[in-house]
Amino acid sequence: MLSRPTRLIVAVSALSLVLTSCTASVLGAARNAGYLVVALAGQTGILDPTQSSTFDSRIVFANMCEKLYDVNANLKLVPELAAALPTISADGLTYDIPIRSGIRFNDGSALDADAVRTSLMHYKTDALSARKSELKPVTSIQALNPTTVRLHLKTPFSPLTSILADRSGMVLSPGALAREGDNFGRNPVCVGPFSFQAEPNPDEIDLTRSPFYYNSKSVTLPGITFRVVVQPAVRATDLRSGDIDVIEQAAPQDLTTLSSDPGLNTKTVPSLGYTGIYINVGNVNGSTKASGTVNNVLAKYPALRQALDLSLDRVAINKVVFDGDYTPSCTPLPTTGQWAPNLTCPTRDIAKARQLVAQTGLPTPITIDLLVPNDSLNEELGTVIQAMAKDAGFDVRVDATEFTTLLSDGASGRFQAQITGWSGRLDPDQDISQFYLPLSSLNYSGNNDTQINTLIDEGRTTVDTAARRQIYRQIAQAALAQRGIIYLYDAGLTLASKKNVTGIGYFGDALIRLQRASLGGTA
Amino acid sequence: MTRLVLYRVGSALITLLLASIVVFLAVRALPGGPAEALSAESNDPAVLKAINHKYGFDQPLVPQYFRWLGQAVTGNFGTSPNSGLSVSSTLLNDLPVTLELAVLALLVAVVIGIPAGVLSARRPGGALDSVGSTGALAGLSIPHFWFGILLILGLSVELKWLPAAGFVPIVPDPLGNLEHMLMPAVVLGTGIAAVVMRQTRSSVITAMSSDYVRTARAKGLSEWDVIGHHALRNSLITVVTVIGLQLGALIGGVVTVEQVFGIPGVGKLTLDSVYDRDYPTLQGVVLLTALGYVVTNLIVDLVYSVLNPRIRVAGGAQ
Amino acid sequence: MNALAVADSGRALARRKARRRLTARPLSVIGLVGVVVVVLVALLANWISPHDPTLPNFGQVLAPPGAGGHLLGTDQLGRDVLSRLFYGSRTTLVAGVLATVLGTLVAVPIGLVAGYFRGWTDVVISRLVDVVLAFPFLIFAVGLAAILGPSLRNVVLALGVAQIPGVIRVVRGEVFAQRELEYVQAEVVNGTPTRTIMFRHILPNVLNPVVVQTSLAVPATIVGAAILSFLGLGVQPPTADWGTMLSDAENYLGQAPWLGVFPGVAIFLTTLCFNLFGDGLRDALDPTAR
Amino acid sequence: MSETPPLLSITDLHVRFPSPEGDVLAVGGLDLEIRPGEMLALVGESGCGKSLTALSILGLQPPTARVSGSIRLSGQELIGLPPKQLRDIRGKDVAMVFQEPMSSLNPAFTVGRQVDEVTRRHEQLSRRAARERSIELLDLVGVPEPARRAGEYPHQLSGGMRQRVMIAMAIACSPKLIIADEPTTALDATIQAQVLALFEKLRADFGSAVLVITHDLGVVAEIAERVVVMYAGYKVEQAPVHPLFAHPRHPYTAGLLGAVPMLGAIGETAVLTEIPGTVPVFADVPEHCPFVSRCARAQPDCHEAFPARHATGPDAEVACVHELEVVSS
Repeated sequence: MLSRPTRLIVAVSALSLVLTSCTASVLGAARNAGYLVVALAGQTGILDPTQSSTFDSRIVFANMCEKLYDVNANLKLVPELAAALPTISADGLTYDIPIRSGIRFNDGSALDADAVRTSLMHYKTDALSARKSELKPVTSIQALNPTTVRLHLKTPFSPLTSILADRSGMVLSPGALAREGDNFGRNPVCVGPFSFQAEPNPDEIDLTRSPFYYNSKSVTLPGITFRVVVQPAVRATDLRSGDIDVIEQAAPQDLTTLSSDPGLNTKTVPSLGYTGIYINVGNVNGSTKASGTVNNVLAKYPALRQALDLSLDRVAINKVVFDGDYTPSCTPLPTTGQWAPNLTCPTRDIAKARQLVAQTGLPTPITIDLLVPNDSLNEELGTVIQAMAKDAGFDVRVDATEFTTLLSDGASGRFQAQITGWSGRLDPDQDISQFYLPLSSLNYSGNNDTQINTLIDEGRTTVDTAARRQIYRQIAQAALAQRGIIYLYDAGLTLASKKNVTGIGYFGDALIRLQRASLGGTA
Repeated sequence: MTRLVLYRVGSALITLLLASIVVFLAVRALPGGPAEALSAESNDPAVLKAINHKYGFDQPLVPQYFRWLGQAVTGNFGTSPNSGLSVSSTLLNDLPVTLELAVLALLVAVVIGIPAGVLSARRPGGALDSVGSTGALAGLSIPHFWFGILLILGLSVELKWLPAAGFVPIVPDPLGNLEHMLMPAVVLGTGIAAVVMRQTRSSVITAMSSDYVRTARAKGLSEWDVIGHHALRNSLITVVTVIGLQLGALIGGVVTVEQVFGIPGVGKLTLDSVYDRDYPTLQGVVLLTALGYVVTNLIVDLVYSVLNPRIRVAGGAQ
Repeated sequence: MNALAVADSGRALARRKARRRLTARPLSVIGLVGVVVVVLVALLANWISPHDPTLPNFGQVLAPPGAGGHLLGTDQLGRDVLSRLFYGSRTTLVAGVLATVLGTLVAVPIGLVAGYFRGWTDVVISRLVDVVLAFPFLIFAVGLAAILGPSLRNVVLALGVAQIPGVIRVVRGEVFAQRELEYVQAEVVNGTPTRTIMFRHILPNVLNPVVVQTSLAVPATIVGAAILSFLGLGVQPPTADWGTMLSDAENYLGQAPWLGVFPGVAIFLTTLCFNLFGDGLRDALDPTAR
Repeated sequence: MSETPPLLSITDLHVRFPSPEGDVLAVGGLDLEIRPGEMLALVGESGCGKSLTALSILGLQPPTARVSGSIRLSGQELIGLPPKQLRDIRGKDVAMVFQEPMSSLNPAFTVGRQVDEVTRRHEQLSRRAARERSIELLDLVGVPEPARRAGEYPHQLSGGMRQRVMIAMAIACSPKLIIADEPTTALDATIQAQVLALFEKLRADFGSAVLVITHDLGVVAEIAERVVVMYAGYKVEQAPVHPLFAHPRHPYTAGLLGAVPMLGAIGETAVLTEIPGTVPVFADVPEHCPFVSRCARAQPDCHEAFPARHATGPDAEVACVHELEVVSS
């Protein structure tokens, strides 16, 4: 016989447990048997290619929203929904894109040139579109016939094909778009091996195999569950304990354990992006306002920026903070692949750095306020920079700042120096122009250099790849000399998966393509 | 009595209303907004404006507040600009996870705290009491996130008995779910167990010197019947009260425990929504928490005032 | 006057008794000794630390305890863990004690006013206290850090505010009781100014429970500070701080588990000693409340 | 002294409270006998050790108390008896009725259940049988509507009803001895009379001996056959009730009697004789009369030795050097 309070406790506990399991059963019933579980490192945000601006959304889109173009394992552009690479007019102002026929959206409707036009127009005109700046040079879009789309450009714009190999090239089901409008992300419909099934909460997305996919024979997985697991250590243990089949962005600290685990495969690709120290050289009152003279010793004395750079040992930073798994870098461009500038990065030279500091005649130590995101790895990075710069006469105050505050400070120009990264894009222009052209929203540094601005324009209008490579190499050199951004490293992006998961497409863009993946054998 | 109930309910409503105003204003005091957090990699001012317009964040504060409040009382907390999902459905999805964690933690607290309190109370100042009371102080002193790290080090990294982190839904895999929830529940429950133990101990000690316990002894009842039924039964009322008032500690603990063990519950949702400047979600979570706090207090208050006259006369509780 | 003198000597007697009760309990004495040790370590950190706590040594990272003259090993940047522990006691004590004291100083007058005037004053204050209590503290702290930036000052601010409602409630309750007592009624009848009654007559009589509440709040605040640091809202690098050390250690648990152990032990023991001492203090000052 | 062997015999009972500030001797060498079926009253001011004596019989003294001497129930020594055996005696052979019927009943259980416990414990009755028995018992002690009352909580009953419940619990196993500690103190006068009448009736029906502990001599006069007077832990006088009331020998007894409001003395202003001072506390057996500090008749020799007890009549004795003389009527 239980006393009343005891009964009460038991009853409440039982009730809560029943409630818990009921709710869970309603939402998370065992409907996802056989699904591949992929852990993402960050939330995807709204699953609408129009509005999306997160890296992880691109991993989900890679499996349910095909694009006009894609890249192959060598990061070469290949047609996906387009039948071939665009035919570009001699003046570079007209792009004719042939569209494949017989392809259906995941709601069963047919893909044609008109659908492509609708999507592109939506990207260009929708108020909430994050694609606008990418498609800015495109002035009009025509569906010449059901299988050809013609784009008219204001000026020649070489990155366009690459841009159409990313979110701007995703074709949305016109029916779904008309129906959902701004809420397209609640139930996105594109062409893809998998179709959107459910997003019960911001941390879980379920995709199911699409019956309408043109190549559905090659798709073996019944579906995919993407689960957001932000802490790298948790991702790693979840993979090892068996709850999750695939993880992305394994942390350097976990890499030894993961790669020595006989049940796991790992593959690391260098990021297309970079991490660097953004220095406020001209952002007076906002990145989209005209640049000017800021009250920052690092802006006033370029020599100090050089001294700061020379005080840093990129190799040692990589070794200490990232277990040597990342790649030291000093340019916005990738260190491998066709756009690699192959420049020699400055090495640590304390004597030179001291001399440069002394030449400014400023009293040492020179105080620098460095904003870093407030997670332990970035704080560690800040601390190492602080220790290295100290030898050259700098007093770096590491100011660990909550991430959104850091971005907000960056955009508004309320900072002296900050550590920020960029996830990288296929075309080098997309890794450079937004950060160097005046009035660009991501130009936190307030860069405005005539030479670089001209070179960026030249890069956009030049068609020949070899010529462009030279141009971007020049930009990289100029940027390295000016040091509005002191680039530090390119992250290594490691995918780790269970041995029984085969057929994952994991290329240099670090997206996870699961169209040909299968869960075979025993775990 | 009716007057008292009305007064209490009225106070609770005022508290909630004030809390809703505070959270509404506080989230807007954070640097950056949902639009900025949302478009981290594009940051186009026109888009920011459009996002703010779509969700009504560009409206004057007063009508914005009342519109939100009007919807909130009907259970509609709006749409998260971050995920595009309805805040209510996200809350409903995450709440069971946290609820399960909380219930398991309370279970741990009760299962450890009450017997330990009773054993300590049997002989105050005795060896068992010294061990129990010091243990309770240790339980109060141990930072739970560190306790979590220690358990992970010991039980997962070294012994490999339990998964270090993560979450498995209860339905396809109840055993796996329990495996994942065990350490977090123990960690979260320890601090509460200490409070429960101390309250049980002091209530049972008070009860042990009461007349009715003497009566029970005089009837020839066994020690177990005397302590386990007569003394504990009356102590439980105060213990239950104290457990109710632990809700605040529970809410605070949930955030860190979910962080350490990577559990996707309300605690995680809360932190995420601060970081993402997800106004509607953050407002919803805080209002829900405040509601939980206010309702618990209201129930404890009312139950207590109903029970109190009788208890006070009986000398069964302080 | 006479009555006051009697009350004074009564208080002195009570203090003597309290001191005896406190020192009669070995656990309280252990707690007191522990607290004194932590305070000494904090004061003497400059002299007793074997190394510079902020000086990295990239050639010797993650050295296990005992290696290369590092008694407790080195951290991910090659800094001496023992020295960082010693220096870390400073931020811990500052956060724990300062926040509690500041919170109490703010709360006591408010509690006095609420308890003395009652009526609308009390209703308004009580509702505000409820709102603070109903508002999830961590969210408040995280928000504060987002607005003002993470720093020790803001940790103290957040924890201090968190302290206020509890103290207000205690003081208010005590004043309620005191106000009914004859000596207060007598002063009211005599026309003694309200402020004098509140601060000269009532305040000394409600101090004991406040001291008890405060002494027990210090350990809770220390843990709170550690949690905030753990979430990345604490001191700025490279300042040594126990909570930050733990949060950094989380990435290295597999390679260097000791990094996750020592700072936790330090927090735990410090908190335990404060709790033991506070518990003893409560029993000594207020033997009925147990 | 008597032909039948005593039911309960207490010899040389000492109850001591050790403390760092010095021991307190709460009961010092008490001798007491209760015969089967007898109604004995133990009287004295509060703090004189009478309740403690009663609690010591069942081993219910506070945990800090040290009890020595001998307490025999039907020849069985109770002091030092293992707890298990002592528990078998409690409630079965010896039952107790306490002073505060409200606080002595557990507020969290129905009264029925609290009565059930006794028979379930000692007679291994089933839950149902125990409840039937409890309802009979409640009926027997005069609780109206016993079946309904059994399902009620103590706070729903009046004080008198509660005390009846206590008594029902006490008689549940027809004990040989009922110890009633101030059974009527908390009740108002009319209820007092009813409860006392109930005791009389039960004693007649069950043949249980009753030890009534009280400071109320009115109660004593009403029901007791013999009276033992205690002061400061010592027995100072013992006598059958009538001789005691008529001719108190000990000045303390006389003082107590003077403090009794005389029932039925209509029209007369009953002047209560207050005994000045309070009951002293001794660390050990004093080398003087324990009452000397408050005794109006104290002589120098009262300060010189602890007074020995001596017989003053059949079944009567007193411990006083200057006892009051009997004025023959």
